[in-house]
Amino acid sequence: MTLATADTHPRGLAATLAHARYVISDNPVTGIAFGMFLVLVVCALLGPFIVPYDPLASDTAAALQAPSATHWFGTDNLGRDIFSRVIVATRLDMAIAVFSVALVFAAGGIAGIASGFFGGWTDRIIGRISDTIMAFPLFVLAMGIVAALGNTVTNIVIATAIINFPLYVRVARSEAAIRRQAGFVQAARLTGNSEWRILLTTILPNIMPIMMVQMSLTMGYAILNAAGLSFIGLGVRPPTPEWGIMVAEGAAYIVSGEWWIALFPGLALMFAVFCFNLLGDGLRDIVDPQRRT
Amino acid sequence: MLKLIGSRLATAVPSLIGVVIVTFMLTRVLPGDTAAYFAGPAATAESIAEIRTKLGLDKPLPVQFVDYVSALAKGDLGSSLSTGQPVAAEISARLPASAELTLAGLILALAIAVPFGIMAAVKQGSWVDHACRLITTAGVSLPVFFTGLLLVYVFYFKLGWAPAPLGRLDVFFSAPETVTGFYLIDSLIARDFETFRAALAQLAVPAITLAIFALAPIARMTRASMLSVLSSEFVRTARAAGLTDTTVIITYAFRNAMLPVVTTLGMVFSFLLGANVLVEKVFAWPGIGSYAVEALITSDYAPVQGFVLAMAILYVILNLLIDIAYGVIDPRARSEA
Amino acid sequence: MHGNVDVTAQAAKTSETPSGPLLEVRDLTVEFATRRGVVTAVSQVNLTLAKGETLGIVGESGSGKSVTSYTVMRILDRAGRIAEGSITFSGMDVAHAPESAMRDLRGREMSMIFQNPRAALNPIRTVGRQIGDVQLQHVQADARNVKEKVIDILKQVRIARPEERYQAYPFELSGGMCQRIVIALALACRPQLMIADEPTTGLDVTTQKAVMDLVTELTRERGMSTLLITHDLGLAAAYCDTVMVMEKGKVVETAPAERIFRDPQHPYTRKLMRATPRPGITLRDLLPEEPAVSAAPAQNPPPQSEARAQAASAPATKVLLQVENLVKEYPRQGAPSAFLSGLLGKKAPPEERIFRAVDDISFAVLKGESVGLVGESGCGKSTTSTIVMRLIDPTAGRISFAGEDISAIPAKDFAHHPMRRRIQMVFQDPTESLNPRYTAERAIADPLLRMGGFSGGAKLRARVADLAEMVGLPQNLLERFPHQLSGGQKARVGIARAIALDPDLVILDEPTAALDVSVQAVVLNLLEDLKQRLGMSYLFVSHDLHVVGLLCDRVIVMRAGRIVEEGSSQQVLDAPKDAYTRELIAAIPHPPV
Amino acid sequence: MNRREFVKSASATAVATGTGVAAPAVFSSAQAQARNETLLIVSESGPNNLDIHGVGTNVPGYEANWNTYDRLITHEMTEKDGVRYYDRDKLKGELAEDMNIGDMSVTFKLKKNATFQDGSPVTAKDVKWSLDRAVSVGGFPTFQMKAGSLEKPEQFVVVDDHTVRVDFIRKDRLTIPDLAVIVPCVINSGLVQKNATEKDPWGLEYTKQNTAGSGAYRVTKWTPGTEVIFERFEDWKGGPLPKIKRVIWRMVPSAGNRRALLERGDADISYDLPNKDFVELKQSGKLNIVSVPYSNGVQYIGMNVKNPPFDNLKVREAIAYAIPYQKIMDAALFGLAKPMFGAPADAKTQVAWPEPTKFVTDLAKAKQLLAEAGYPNGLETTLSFDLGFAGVNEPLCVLLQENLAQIGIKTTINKIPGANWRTELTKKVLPLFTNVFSGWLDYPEYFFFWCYHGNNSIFNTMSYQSAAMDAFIDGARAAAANGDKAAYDAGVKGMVDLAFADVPRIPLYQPYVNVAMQKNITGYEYWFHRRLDYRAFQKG
Repeated sequence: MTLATADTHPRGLAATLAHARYVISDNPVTGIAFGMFLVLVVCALLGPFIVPYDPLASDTAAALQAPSATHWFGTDNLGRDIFSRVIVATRLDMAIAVFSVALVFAAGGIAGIASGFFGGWTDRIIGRISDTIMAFPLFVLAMGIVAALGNTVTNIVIATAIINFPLYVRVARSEAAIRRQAGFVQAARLTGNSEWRILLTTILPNIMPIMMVQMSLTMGYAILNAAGLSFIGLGVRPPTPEWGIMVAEGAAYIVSGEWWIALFPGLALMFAVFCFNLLGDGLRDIVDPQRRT
Repeated sequence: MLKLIGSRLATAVPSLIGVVIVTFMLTRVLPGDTAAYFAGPAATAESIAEIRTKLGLDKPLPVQFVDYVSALAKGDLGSSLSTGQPVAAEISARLPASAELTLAGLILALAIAVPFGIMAAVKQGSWVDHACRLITTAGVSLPVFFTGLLLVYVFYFKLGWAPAPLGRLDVFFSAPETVTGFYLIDSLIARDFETFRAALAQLAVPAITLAIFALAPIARMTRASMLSVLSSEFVRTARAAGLTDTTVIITYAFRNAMLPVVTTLGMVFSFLLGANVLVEKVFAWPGIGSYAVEALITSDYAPVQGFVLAMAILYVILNLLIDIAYGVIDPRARSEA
Repeated sequence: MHGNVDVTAQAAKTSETPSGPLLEVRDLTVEFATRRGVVTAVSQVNLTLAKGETLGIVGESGSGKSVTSYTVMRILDRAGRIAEGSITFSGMDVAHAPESAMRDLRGREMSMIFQNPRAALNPIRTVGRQIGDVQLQHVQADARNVKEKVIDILKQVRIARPEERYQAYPFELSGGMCQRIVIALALACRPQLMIADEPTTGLDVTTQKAVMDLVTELTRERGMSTLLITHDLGLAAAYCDTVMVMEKGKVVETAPAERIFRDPQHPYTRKLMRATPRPGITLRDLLPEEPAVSAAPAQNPPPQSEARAQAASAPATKVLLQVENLVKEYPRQGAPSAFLSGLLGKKAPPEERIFRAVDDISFAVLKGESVGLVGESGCGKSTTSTIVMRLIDPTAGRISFAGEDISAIPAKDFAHHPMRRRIQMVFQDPTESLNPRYTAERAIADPLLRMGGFSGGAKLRARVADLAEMVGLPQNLLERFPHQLSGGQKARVGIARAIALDPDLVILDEPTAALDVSVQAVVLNLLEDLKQRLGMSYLFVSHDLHVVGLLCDRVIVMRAGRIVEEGSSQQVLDAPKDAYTRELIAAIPHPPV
Repeated sequence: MNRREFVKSASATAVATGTGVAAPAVFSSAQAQARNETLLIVSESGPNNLDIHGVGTNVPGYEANWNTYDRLITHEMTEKDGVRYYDRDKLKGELAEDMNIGDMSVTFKLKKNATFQDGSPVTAKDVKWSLDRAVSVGGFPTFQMKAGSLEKPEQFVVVDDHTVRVDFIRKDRLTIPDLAVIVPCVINSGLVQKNATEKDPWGLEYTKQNTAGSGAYRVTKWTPGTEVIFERFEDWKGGPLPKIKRVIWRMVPSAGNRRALLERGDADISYDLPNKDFVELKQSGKLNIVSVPYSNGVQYIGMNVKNPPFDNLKVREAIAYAIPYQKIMDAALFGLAKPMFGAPADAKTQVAWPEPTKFVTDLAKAKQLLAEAGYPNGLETTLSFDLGFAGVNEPLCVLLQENLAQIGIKTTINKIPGANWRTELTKKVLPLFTNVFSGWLDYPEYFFFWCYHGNNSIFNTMSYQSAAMDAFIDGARAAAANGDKAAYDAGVKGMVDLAFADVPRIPLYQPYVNVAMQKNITGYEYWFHRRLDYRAFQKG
C-alpha cells in the first residue's frame, strides 16, 4: 500500500504477536496457562536429554524409595526414577493429546460444518452417525477399538478421536447453521464462490475460536482416556513411560503407603489438563478478532 | 408433545440399527477365539473345529448376522461364556446397579455444579468465579479411578467414615426385595431404613467419585449459559421493574439458563456411563460396566453385544426424557415438534 | 378507565413534593472501566423534567442518550459508575441512594420500556405472570387478586381478549402486541416517570404510530412525565414537549419542540435536522450545508429532480430487468412436515400448509433507472429481491435480465454463470455483511479474484484502491478488520464490493437502515453519485418511503405479497392513489416542513 | 443347529432349575450373631463354573468344587515348618470307610450313612456314574484322570450298593493318589440326570450353576463376578462337622482395597495380594501371614523350541544366562519364593523336584553364546505373559526385557488377558513367555509327564519332544509302579539332567502360596491345589 503512515495497527504476523502479548498480559490466568504450556512443550521436546536418570533403567536395590535428594519424585517398584519417567512421558502424552484432537477436529469439525451448512440429507446422515457413536458408552467404545486392534498408541489416538466425534459435530454444526444465512455468506455466494469454498474459507475461520476452546478441553480428556485404558490393562505397552499407566500402576501402592508412585504422574496429568483448560479460554481471546480492539 | 416423542423415536431407529451393526462388527474383530475357549484347555484341533460348527461360527458373516438379529428379535441375547448365565438375565440384574450409581453421581454433580455455575456467573471475574473454575477443572483433571482409590484411602482406610468398598451392600445385609432394582428406592418401599442407610453409605463414596468427574462440564455449561442470559434484555427489563435479585436470578435467568444445560446432560450421562466402568472396578460394584469390561477383555462377545444394546436403548430413553424436560421448561419447543 | 382503581393505587404511593421538577439532573458525568482504561460516556449533562412533561433526548448512536436514562434508573452494568453530578427524583437523591431503596423505586415510581419488545420479555413465562410479578413485588396486588388486576391493565393498554392473552407466551404475540405488554409491565404500578428507550425502533411504521399514540395517551391521562430516547427527529417532533440534543456524551441544545425545529441554534442540531429524510426535499438537502452556501435549504427548487424527471420521460430506453407473475411459497411455519402428516394420515388443507410470501407480482426496471420497492415487514419485498438476485428459486414466474431468462437457471448453479457478475447486492446490516476474518481490502478484492479475472498483485491492489477512492474510503483503513471500522465505513466497503465487477443492476436491501441519520445522508448521496457516474440501475428495497422517494425514480408499494401501487416517486408521495399507501405516508412522523 | 440353539437350550435349562435351588438366603440380619459364625473371603476373581468337570472351569472354580463335593479318599494332615500340610503319602477315607488295594484293582467300601445334600443316600451307582463322567467329558478333567491311568469307564465296577472296585489297566503308582485329587468327586447322579438333556447327557449345564454333591458346604447364592455364598451341610459324613456355618466369598478387583479391608478387619481372609503387601503385613504383625512353597510348582521362562530362533540350543542358553535372577527375586517377588537357579557347579542332581539349575546371570557369556548361535547383532521377538498375574509377571518381564536388550535381543511385551491365556498356550505359537505350572500330585515323574513328555499336552508349552526324555519319564513311571527304587532314581535324575541340558524352559523360582488372615482365624491347611479348605477353619 502506498500509505505507510505510522499506523496503530501493525500488519500480519506482527499484529498477531502483539495481540498475543497483549492478551497474556491482560488476563493473568491466560498468562499462567501459556507458561504451563511452554513448560509442557519444553519437557516434550528436551525431556529425554535433560532427565537425571534413564527412565527405563531399573535398579531393584533402590526400589520403592520415598522422594529424596537423589530421586526427587522417589522410585517405583522396579527402582526406576519417577521424576525422569514423568518428564519423558510428556512427549508421549502430548502426542496422544495433540494427534487425537487434530484427528477429531479434521473429521468431526468438517463433518459438523458440512451438516450445519448444507443441511438436508448431509445433515441427517452425519446426525445419525454421530447418534450411533453417542449411543455407545464412550469408554466401552474405546476399549472395544483398542481390544480389537491391539493396544498401540495409534489405536488409542483413533479411539479417543472416535469418542469425541459427536461432540465436535454438534458444536461445529450449530455454529455453521447460525452463520449459514449470514450476510457475508450470501455476499460470498454473489461473488461466485462455490459452496465448498465458502465453507472452508468463510465459515471455518469464523468458528475457529469456538473450536479452539473445544479442542483444548478434549486434549485433557484424551490423556485421561489413555489412563483409563491402562487401568484395565489395555493402555500403552510397558515399559514406555506414560502418565496414565504410571498412575494406574501406582494406584495399587496407595494403600500400602507408597503414595509417591501414583501421586507425581497424577499431578503431572492434572498440570497438563489444567493448562489445556485455561489455555482454551486464552486461545479464544487471541483467535477471536472481536477481542482484538 | 406426542409429535415430539414420535419424531424423536423416528430419529432413534436408524441409530439403533447402526449400533446393532457396529457391535456385531466390533465383536467379530475381537482377538479371542470363542470356539477354542469353548472347547476347553486340552482340546485338539479337530474338536475345536467341531465346536465351531456347532456354534455356527464357521458360517459366513452375513448369515451369522441374520442369526444374531433374528435371535435379538426374539429377545434372546445369548449366554455369556465366562459366566454361563443368559446375558438378558445378567443385564437385568446388573443394570439397576449401574443406573443407580450413575444417576446418584449425576444428581450429586448437578447439586454441586449448578449452584457453582450460577455463583460464578453472577459474580463473574470475582474470586468465586476463579475458585469455581479451579475446583471443577481439578475434579476432571484426575483419572476417575485415581480419585476413587484416593477417596477410599482417605475416607475408608484412614478415617473409617466410609464403609468397606465391597459393592452395593454390606455383607451382612440382604438386598431389599427387588421392585425397581434400585436398592435405595426398594428399601424405602420395604420400609427397611436400616438397609436404606447401609445402601446409602455404600453408595456415597463411589457417587462422589463420579460426581467430581462430572462437575467440570456441567459447571462450565451453567456458567456460560447464565452469563449469556444475564446479559439478555429481559433480565434488564426485570431489573428495571424492580424485581429482587433472587427473583431475577432464579425465576428469570436461571430457568432460561437451564435449557442448554439440559441438552448437555445427555452427553454428560453417557460420559459418566463410561467413567462408571472404572469406578465399578475400584468399588467392586456389581454393575454392568465391569461386566462388559470383563467380557470385552476375554473376547466373550454375547455380553458385550447385550451391554451395548442396553446402553443404546438407555441412551434413546434418556434423550426422550431430556426432550420432554426441555418441552416442559421451554414452551417454544412444545409448539413446533 | 375505572375510576376507583385509579384512586386506591394513587393513595398507596408516597406523597410527592408539591412543587419543583419531578426529575433534576445536575452536571452528570458517567465513566466506564474498559480493558483500555476509563471511558467517559456522558459528561456534564443537565436536564429537568417537570410533572406531566415529555422530554425527548435525541442523538445518534454513541451520543450517550441511553446511558443517561440508565443512570437515572441506576441500572448501569457493573463497569459503569457515576463520576460526578447529582440526580434528584421527586426530592430523593438517586445518585447515592442505597440499592434497596432504588429497587423499591424502580417499577413503582419510575419504569422503563425498551427497544425490541419481544427480547425484553421472558421467553418462557406467560406475559400475565410477568406483569403479575411486578405487581406482587411492589405490593400492588396479592396472590388472590393479581390475575384480575393484570387483566385490567391489559385492557388499559388496549389488548384484545385480555383473559386469553394472559396465558400467552411472548413468542405467540406480534411485535406491536409485545410492546403493549412491555408498556403494561411499566405502568403496572402507576409510576410517576416513564423512560422509553427507542420504544418503536424495529416496529413497522403503522404499529409505531399506534404504540406512540397509546403511550402519550396513557401518560397524559395519569399526569406522568416521560423521557423519550430516540434517534428519530420526526418522532421527537411529533410526541415531545421539549427536545434535548446530545452529541458524543454532551448536551448541545435543549429547547421546546416547535422552536428547535423552526430555528435550530447549534450547528450539530441543524446538521441532524437537514439529514432527516422528509417530504419535499432532494438528496443534496440531506447533506449539511457547505459553509460557503448560506441559503436556507428549503427555498431553491432542487435542480437535481429535473434531471431525474427528464430521465423518466426520456424515450423508454432498453428494459434491463423484467419480472413476470413471480410467486414464492413456503410451508407454513409449525405445520407438520409433509412426511409426518403423511405418516399420521391427516392432511391439512393446502392453504393452511402453504404460505405465499410473493403472490403473482410483475414489474420492470429500465436501464439506468432506480426503482424503489417499499412495504412493511412481511410484505415480501426482501423475498422478491433475493429471488431477483438468484439466491433462491421462485415457485413460479419468469425473470429476464437484459433479454435473457435467468429464472430458468437454478440458484445454486447461478454462482458460476457469467450473468452473476452483472447483478450485485448491498446488504442491510454492514457489520453482518462483512466477513469478520477479512480485512476491508480482502473483502473488496474477493469478487475481483473470483470473477474479475484478477490474480492478485499490484494490479489487484490498484483496482481496490481505485474502488476505495470511488466510495470515499481512506486508503489506510483498507487493512483494518470490520470491527475496527465505523458503521459508515463498513457500508462503504460493502458498496465498493458490490460495484467491483461493474454490475448493471445493484439491489440495495435497506442499505442505510442500520446507519445513523447523518451517515445515511452521506451514503445515499454516494449511491446517487455512483449511479450517475457508472450508469447502473438500482432496485432499492426499504420500509421508509421518504428515503426511497429521495433516491428512486419510480416506487412500487407492496403489501402481503402483492403490489398495491406503482408510479413515479413524485406522484406516489404527493398523490397516492391507494388507501394503504396513504396510511403509510401519514404514519411516518417527520419534523415540521 | 447353530450357535443360538446350542447355547440357548443349555442356558434355558440352567435358568429354569437354577432359580429353584439358589433361593435367596433369607436370614435374620442380626449382625453380631452372624459375624463370628461367618467367614468373609475377598479375592480378585471368582469361579466361572461350580463343576470341576465343566467346560473351561477356572482355578477359583476348583475351590468351590473342593468344598462342596466329597471324594472316595483324601489326604491325612501333617506339619511342615509350622503349617498344617497335606500328607502326600498317607490317605484316609472320606466317603469310603474301607479301602483295600489288590494286585490289579482297588475296592472301596462306602460309608453307609453318607447322604447327598438333597438327602438321597450316596450309593456305588453314584460313584461309578461320577467316575465315568470324569473320564468321558474330555478336556482337563479327562487328562487329569489319564495321568493316573484311570481312562476307561469299564475300570469302574459296582460290586454292591456300597462297594466299588476300580480295576487298573497298568500298574501305576499315581492311580491311588489321583483318586484323591479334585476331579474324581462323587456327584448325586439321580439329581443331575433328572436335569440332563439328550444334548447334555452329563448335565454339565445344571452342575455349572448348582452344587449336587455330598460335601461339607452347599452353594446357596452365586452372582458370577460378584460373590458366592456357602452354607454348611449339617449332616456331612465326610469328616468332623466344620466350625464355620457360613462362608461369604466376595470379588474385590482392586488389590489396594483388598489390603485395606484386611487391615481394617472388614475381611477375614485374602490370598491374592501383591507380594509386597504380604511382606509388609507380615512385618506389621497385625495379621497372620502364611507363606508355603507351591508343591511341585515352578515359575519358568518358556521358549517355543519348534521354530527359530529358539529351536537353537545356544540361543536358549544365552537367554538362560541373561535372566536377571536376583533382581526378579527382589523386585518382583520381594523374596517370597525359593530360587531355582544358581546351584553350585559341583552340585549333584537330586531325586526330587523342583530343584535349582546351575544358571546365573552372566551377560558376557550370554552375548558370546548368542554370537556362537549365529545372531551376532541380536534378534527381535515378543515376550508374553498372563495379565491375570500381572502383579508378578509385569515387573518380571520388564526386568528381563531390560537385560535381554543389553545382549541385543529386542523384545516387545505382549499382555494377554487371563481367560485367553490358556487358549494362546494351546496354539503353541508364543516364542518367549513366562508361566507357572504346578502338578497336583507331588511326584517328579508327574510334573515331567505334563511338562516335558512328547505327548505334547497343553502344559508342554514349549512343544518340546525328545525320545530320550520320554524314555526317562516312562521308565521312572514304570519303576515307581513296580517299586524298583534304583531304576526310579536313575530315571528321575536322567529327566532332570536332560531338562537342564536341553533347557526348553528355564526355571526361575518355586513360588509361595501366601494367605493373609485375621488374628482370630485359625485352621489354615495347605493343599496340593493351593486353594482354601473351608472345613478346617475356626473363627473367634
